Amino acid sequence: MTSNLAPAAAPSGEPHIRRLIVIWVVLSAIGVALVVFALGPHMPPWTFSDEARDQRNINIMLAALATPVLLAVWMALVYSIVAFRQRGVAIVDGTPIHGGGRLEVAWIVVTTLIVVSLAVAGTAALFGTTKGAGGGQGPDPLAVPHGSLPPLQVQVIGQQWAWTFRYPAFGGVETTQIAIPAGRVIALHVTSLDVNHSFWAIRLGVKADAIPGSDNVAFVRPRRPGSFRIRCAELCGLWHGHMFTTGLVLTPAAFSSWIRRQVVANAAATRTLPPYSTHYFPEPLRRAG
Amino acid sequence: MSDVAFEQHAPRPAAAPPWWRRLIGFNLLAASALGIGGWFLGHWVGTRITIGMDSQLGTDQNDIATFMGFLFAVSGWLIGLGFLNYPLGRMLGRPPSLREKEEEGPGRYFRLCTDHKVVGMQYFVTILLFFLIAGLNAMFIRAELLTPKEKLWNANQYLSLVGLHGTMMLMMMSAAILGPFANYFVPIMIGARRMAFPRLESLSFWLVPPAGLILLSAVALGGFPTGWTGYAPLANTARAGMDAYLFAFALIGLSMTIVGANMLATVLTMRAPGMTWTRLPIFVWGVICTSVLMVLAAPVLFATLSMVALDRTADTSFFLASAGGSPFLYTNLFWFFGHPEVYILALPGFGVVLEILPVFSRKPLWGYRLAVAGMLGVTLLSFMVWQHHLFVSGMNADLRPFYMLTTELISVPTGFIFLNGLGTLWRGRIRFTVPMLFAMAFFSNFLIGGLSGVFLSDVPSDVSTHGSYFVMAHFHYTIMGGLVFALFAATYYWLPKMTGLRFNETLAKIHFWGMFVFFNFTFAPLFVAGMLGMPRRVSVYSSSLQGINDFVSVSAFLLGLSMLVFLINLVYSTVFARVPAEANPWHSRGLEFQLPTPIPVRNFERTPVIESGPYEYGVPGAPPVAALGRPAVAGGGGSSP
Amino acid sequence: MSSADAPIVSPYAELEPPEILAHNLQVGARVMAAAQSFALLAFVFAYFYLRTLNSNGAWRPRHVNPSAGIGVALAACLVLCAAAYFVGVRRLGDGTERGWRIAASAALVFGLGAFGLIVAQLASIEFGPTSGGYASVFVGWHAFYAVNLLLVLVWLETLVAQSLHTHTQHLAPESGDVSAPFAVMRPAGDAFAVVLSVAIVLGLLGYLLLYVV
Amino acid sequence: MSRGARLLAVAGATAVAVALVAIYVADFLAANPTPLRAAPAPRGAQLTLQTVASYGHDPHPDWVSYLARDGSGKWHHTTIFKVPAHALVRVTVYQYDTATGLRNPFWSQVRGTVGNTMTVDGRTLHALPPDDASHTFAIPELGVSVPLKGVGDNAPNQCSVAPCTAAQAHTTVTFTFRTGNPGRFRWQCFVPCAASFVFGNGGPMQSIGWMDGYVQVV
Repeated sequence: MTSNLAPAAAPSGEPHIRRLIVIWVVLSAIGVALVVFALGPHMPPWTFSDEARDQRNINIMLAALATPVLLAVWMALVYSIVAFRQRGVAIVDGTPIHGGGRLEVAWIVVTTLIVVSLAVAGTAALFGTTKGAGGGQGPDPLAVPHGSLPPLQVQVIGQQWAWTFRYPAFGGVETTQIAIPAGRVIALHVTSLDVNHSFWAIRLGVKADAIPGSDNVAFVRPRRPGSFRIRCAELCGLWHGHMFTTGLVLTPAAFSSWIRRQVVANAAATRTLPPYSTHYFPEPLRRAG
Repeated sequence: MSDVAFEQHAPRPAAAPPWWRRLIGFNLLAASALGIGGWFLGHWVGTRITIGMDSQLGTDQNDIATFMGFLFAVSGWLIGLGFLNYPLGRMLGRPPSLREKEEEGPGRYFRLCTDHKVVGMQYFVTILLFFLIAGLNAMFIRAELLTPKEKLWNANQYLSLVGLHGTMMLMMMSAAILGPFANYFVPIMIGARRMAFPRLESLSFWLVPPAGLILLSAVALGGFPTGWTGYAPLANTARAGMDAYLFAFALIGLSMTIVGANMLATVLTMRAPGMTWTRLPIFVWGVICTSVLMVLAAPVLFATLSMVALDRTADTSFFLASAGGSPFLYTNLFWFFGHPEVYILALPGFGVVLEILPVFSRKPLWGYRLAVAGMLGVTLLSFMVWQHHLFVSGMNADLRPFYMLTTELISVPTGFIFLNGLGTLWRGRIRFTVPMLFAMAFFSNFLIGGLSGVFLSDVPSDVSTHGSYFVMAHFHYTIMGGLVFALFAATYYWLPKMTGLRFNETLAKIHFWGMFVFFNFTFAPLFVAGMLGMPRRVSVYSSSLQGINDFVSVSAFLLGLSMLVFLINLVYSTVFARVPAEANPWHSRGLEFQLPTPIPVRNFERTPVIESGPYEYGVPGAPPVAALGRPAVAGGGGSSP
Repeated sequence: MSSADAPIVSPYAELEPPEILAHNLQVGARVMAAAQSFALLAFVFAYFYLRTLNSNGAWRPRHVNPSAGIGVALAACLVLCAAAYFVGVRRLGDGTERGWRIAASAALVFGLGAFGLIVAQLASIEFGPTSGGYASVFVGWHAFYAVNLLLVLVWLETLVAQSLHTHTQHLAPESGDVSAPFAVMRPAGDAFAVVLSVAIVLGLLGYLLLYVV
Repeated sequence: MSRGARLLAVAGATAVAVALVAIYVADFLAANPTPLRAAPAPRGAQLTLQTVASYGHDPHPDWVSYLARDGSGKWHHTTIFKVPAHALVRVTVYQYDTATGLRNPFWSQVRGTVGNTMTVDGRTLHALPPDDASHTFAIPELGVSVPLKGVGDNAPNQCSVAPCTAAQAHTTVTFTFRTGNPGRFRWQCFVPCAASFVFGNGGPMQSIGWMDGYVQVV
């Protein structure tokens, strides 16, 4: 695209800069439009939950902002390569510019403004309606997201190498599968029984590390029924790659009947479980024999 | 020791000793023998002293014996190389001396040698070797990922591959540029005859081979499952291969601390007259910043790994939550080292490319002060961002905006480097030499790496990308796309000066284009894989991602082939073709290129007086960097202040 | 100093000029002191982190009480080591070789005493490292600090040995510049003072944290 | 050096490098226990296993381990089993190890077997007291999870060297599960049974060939 401009390399810098800016503005406009309108609707992690939607919006925003920056550097690089290339064996000196001055100041000001505004946007998303954008927040979350019902507490227990789930509101029943009702704020309390794991449900927009002895809370509000994939995202030993399962988002009515079935089916195990707690310090502590 | 000092300039005895006689002494041979013997002795001692110890019973895995074995092996290795002779002599009151260690002949490459140029070459070969081993492991990883289920290697072997690749790369790449090129060229660039602490310099190198070999020994000890991050408490429960990881990485931490201290002292004190801070080559600034990070971060790594080692051997509970410890302690300490480590990898790359761009643009470095400010800014900020690795770990939720801000702020000083690079190219006379191609590719790659880093620094975006292939692609773009491209730029730029031999340019260009194209083909799709939900370090993934992964694997193999091209070129150019290189093949103003090839042992015949900056290309009336007078000859006189 | 064209007579001519060596030592000592303090501060961080967290209530069970007597003796040894050394450095400045040698040797003895006390403490504690976070930090700190102290003392011993050597060196006729070694002695002593004082301050910090508060 | 000598040296170095890589691949990367095919049985296959408290042989004489029996009655130290697809797999486990107890008592319930039951020494059970469990046999991707009752701590004639014999103290657990499509599934034990390792989770618990393995449905 720029190759036809190369022969016009002028001794003064002005036409180069003007040309470069025009190319950049045109390409950036196209690029940003493509990112927002073509890529945006398909941008992971999609819109299955409020949290995923927040993350998707931030991803689109970052991609849209990154595009002009990427193009600016690439275009300047490509333009310089094409326009200022020295062919042949002759060693000719370039224009001795030492730099400094207004361009440096402008660059510093602009980049600082961009990154500070990014941090502000990210912070705003953290404190926005989802209160934490689906990430694990430790035992003291920023705030509880608003909902018509209080959050449904579900405990996620990582262990080598499986996920299990406990529902304190339903007699502390523990299951191998997770199901949650749509449209309600769920408080996931993530913990571990042995080493570090990380609970990652990409469609839900949730990632929270499971750390032994720690209660890591992540909020999520799924928007519609469906299923989601859970994977472990922190290396946890031999079967780390196999620590995946599928979870369900059900309508409230379907959830009620599902959890009732689970209570019955797991009754034998539930009787033996320790009382519900936000974290466990399981025996044997060390060097089991 | 002091008496042999006077014999240095005595003529060599006419009758050379028989060849086998020269193999006896403090050299690699003795070091290997004592190292291997030390392993067995240490293991035996460790087994003896642990008899009756509860903690080591019934595991078939005596961690104390393993550590003792490693400790004795490294001690034997260093004794065999003669590292104890001098300090012991000094402890007995012998005077300081440097005499016996700077010599000629190929034998010096295989023993303790205090010539910084020899250490540079030793580093280059060693780092290259371990780089190739680690790269081969990457090929095996990609071979497994051709299929979405475990097929070639089982889960344990796969994790060990991941750990070996990651740890080996991190260990070796930490010194990839500082080891070979800073050791070789920093003293020359600042007009010094040697480093501030030549013996420590040699020690910093000779710790690297045992570290690499000990890490490889993890294979014989069952591998280790933790990847390069070595997260506790998984590390507490892991098999004996973990001990190898801990010991090897700690050795590298030690080596890094020594390198950093040595470089700092050298640059601060040994600069030639007239070498003001604003005339310092930008590469040296990169080395200074890296050294600061090394000196402050690597000891924390050493202490952290010691804690894990204590947990594994002495049954402490630093990282066991049920026994009063905390896994967060590990993650915080590790990333306090780990994030500066990232810049330990990146900053020398900045230095190299900014050093090379002016030479092949025939222009002064654009915004020298800005570049220095950028590197210093990165250095400072890099200690304040580590918790962005823990955004979703359950850290204090209120801290996240602060670390989000600091992390994003670090892109401001990093951005300076881009402005410097582009400003230097602008209206230059750009020559497409191989080093220049690598340097320009650095900018393209590192740009993508940096911009993807912004996603990871933003908490909401990090929730979906943390721990995924997105992160993996991100840091390969910064480390491989950044550091390794800079490493090859430096190799093509400086190796002709170091060896006195030219590279075959056709093969070099094939290497570059293969590497550039297939590097991008390999890692760009992995951003997508990560975004779509593929976690790191798994050998089982969704079958819908197989297309992406197969494409990536094939590209990775071709990327590996491009490395083979480099290797072939290296062997061909240095063993077979042996075309001599000119003293200044690039018409560079750099002080190192004003010296004859090969560079004499004492570098400069007399201390140079620096009269101008190194990048004054096209500046009317700019004098040469230094007036060197008549060509220096080897073995010329002592110091003149 | 020999000029570029003069024949080499002294082993010291192979080294950099004394002022550069001195400067090297100063910078190197400060850098190594920084590295040393970062390594030890990792344990201080562990102390505060685990103490604040008190995971599972297991920071410090009741029976975890190291011997306070050894602790006091250890702190005293460290203080005396530093004090003796600083007296010695003063003498070095005066040029009083004898005073320096005595004081530096005393510092060495006190340092070795501190090392011995650490070993005695580790051998005599009645709790194991398994007894919670405090016990872990206690064992870890003492082991790590002991090794660090030993390396520092190796340097001190070298200085003492070197100062004994310089005395004999005055008698050596073959060196063109006999004052060179002692010219190096003074900056070496000053440089080591930095490393030693950082090590002692950290040792006292460890004493405060592990025995007092 | 002459050109030929240089060529020879480079060729030699290359050969050494290739040989080292080949050893690395063969002896480490591709090293696996030999897969064992389950004995054919009506409507499926019969898999006979035993667990032993300490294997008793190199490389890890003190490690706890599973063993498997082939059709001829010989015991093999392997944890990779081949079973037919779309079939009933009847598993018999001779349990020679004592109880350790489950970390997560949830796994004390039998899941994923036919009827969600198992038999322990002939008695049909749905669950086990969590503290009685010595190991579990779990294939999470097939939903199978069976706790295995340990022998009493004071039982006479305990086995300490594999393979254990019928005369030694043991419990016998049987259960049946149904396989689906072909594939390779991991199986593991959920009891922290690795003696002397922190949390009981190290060593054999993280090693294929001991307490972990694959079920290959073919």
